[in-house]
Amino acid sequence: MTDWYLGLAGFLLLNLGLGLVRVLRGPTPADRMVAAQLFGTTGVAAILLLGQGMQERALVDLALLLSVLAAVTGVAFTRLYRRVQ
Amino acid sequence: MSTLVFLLVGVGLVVMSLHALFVHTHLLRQVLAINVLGTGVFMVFIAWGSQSPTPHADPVAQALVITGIVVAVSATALALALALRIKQTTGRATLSEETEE
Amino acid sequence: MDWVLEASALSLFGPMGLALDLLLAAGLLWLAWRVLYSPDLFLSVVLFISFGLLVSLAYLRLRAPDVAMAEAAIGAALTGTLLLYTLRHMGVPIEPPRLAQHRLLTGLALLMSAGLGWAILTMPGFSDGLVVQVTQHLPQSGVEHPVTAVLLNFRAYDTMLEVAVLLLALVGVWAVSSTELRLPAPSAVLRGMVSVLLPPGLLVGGYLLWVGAYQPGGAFQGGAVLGGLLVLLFLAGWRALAAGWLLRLALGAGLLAFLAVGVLAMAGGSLLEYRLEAAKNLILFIEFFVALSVAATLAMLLLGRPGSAGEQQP
Amino acid sequence: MSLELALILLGMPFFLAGTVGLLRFPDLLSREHAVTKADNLGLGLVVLGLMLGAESVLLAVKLFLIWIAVLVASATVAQLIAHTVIDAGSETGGGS
Repeated sequence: MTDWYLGLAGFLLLNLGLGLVRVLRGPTPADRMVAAQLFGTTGVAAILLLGQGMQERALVDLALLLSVLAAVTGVAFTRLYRRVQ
Repeated sequence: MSTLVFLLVGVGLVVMSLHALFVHTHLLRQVLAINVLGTGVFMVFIAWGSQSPTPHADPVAQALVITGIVVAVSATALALALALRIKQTTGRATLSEETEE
Repeated sequence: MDWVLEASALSLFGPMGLALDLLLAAGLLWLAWRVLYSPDLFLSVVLFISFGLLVSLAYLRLRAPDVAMAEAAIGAALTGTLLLYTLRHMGVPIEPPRLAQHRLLTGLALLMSAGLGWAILTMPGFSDGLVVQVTQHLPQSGVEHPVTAVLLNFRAYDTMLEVAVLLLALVGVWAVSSTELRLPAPSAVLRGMVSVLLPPGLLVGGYLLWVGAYQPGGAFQGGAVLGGLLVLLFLAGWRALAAGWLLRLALGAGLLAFLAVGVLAMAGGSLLEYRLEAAKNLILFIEFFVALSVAATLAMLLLGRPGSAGEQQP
Repeated sequence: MSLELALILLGMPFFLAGTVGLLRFPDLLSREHAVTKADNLGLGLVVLGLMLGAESVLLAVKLFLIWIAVLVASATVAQLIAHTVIDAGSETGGGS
């Protein structure tokens, strides 16, 4: 069972790695930011599975923390990088 | 094995960021390099402390690194504010006098 | 290398765990390389945010959930926001890295990595002296979670001074920054999201603060969550918060509470030496105010000098 | 295989689909569409699976809260990023 969850967490990590290709390619800052947002969702899922695989309940709290703060950098980007007319 | 893997990652991070710190002159890049450098040191600490026989890694190492992370972010904020001020005052994003036009 | 065997015997990770670790390690090193050397600074900053999340995952693998929480909240979210903000105001889109004396430095770096690697591989075995000490004295600390016991009791001096360092850094930022955060009017969607996220966010922050007494969590993790929420509030246009006296009071509250408790404890012993029966309450008291201070300070670090903005507005 | 694991496994293709969409779709808005839709469904299935195996109500509530918070955050940020693009044409200022 443990291995299943660790394996699935690894699968999600690989997914994140693929998503990074889009961060690198861009071409605009907005493209990079959208790809980075992937880390919010997929990262939370990976942490949940890792927590299940490692029998570590505290990881749910970490996922909770991440989900609440998932919007911060994205919002900062859209607020700061919009042209102030 | 996690210990060994991440100890070496920590070494890699420290070396890479030291190199970057010397090579780059742009202030923001230097701040980034210092942040990665700190992360490398923290990683070595935690990896070493993960050998603890307790359910979680060595609590003293964890406490030190938590303190370190908070101090790092405040130092980063101060460095960034300084960098911004330097840019506004001199028009340059570097500290060196002669490399720029 | 006895200690390596010992460590692997301890861990419950089989080959799948090792594969995961190697994947993470490769990702970390590759991301760090791109963060440090990509020609586009904006790209570097975005990658740094992603790097923070991977670092947090690495701490999880190393069984350090407390550190993972601090890294995820502070290292990734707040540092990332600070970097985005500074980059925006410095306005340097693309700048090729300057490779002064490239060859020589690369040689030196390689030499150093060999030296550091050697030093680490030949380190004397892990000594659990401190761990044993902490475990033995845990019942006398007032809390059940060892990391919190170290932070708020055994090494409370360090933590108190750290809270002071945070405050000093903020004073420094105020002293040198002349810019203020200028933002366009927030959209209804953004304000809506913030008002939806705020109540559960406050709950999570308070929860992390509370459970720190007996499981991973605590003042810094809870405070960082609250700080992130404050940043969201500022970004969504609730700027008046920063000018108010409430936030200013919160800035100093942690240090004041720490000092007050520390000095009061001197009545029975020496500075910051709590009596056992009062320890838990005192620690929670300090943690509550430290969390408020951490939250307020982290958010204000981003905001720059609040006075200038407040004076112009009616 | 337990229902718990089955649900989680069912969620995995959605993550892959989101990533593939992110890489293959031609423009920002359709990529956003791919990422937000697919990943949130994937996370939903993972959360649902873990909720089935949760040993306490508190844990189940936390898991559900995680899903809702991510849903709200990702939907809003996607909308906000889309707007920076629509408002400014293809250029958003700042980086390259």
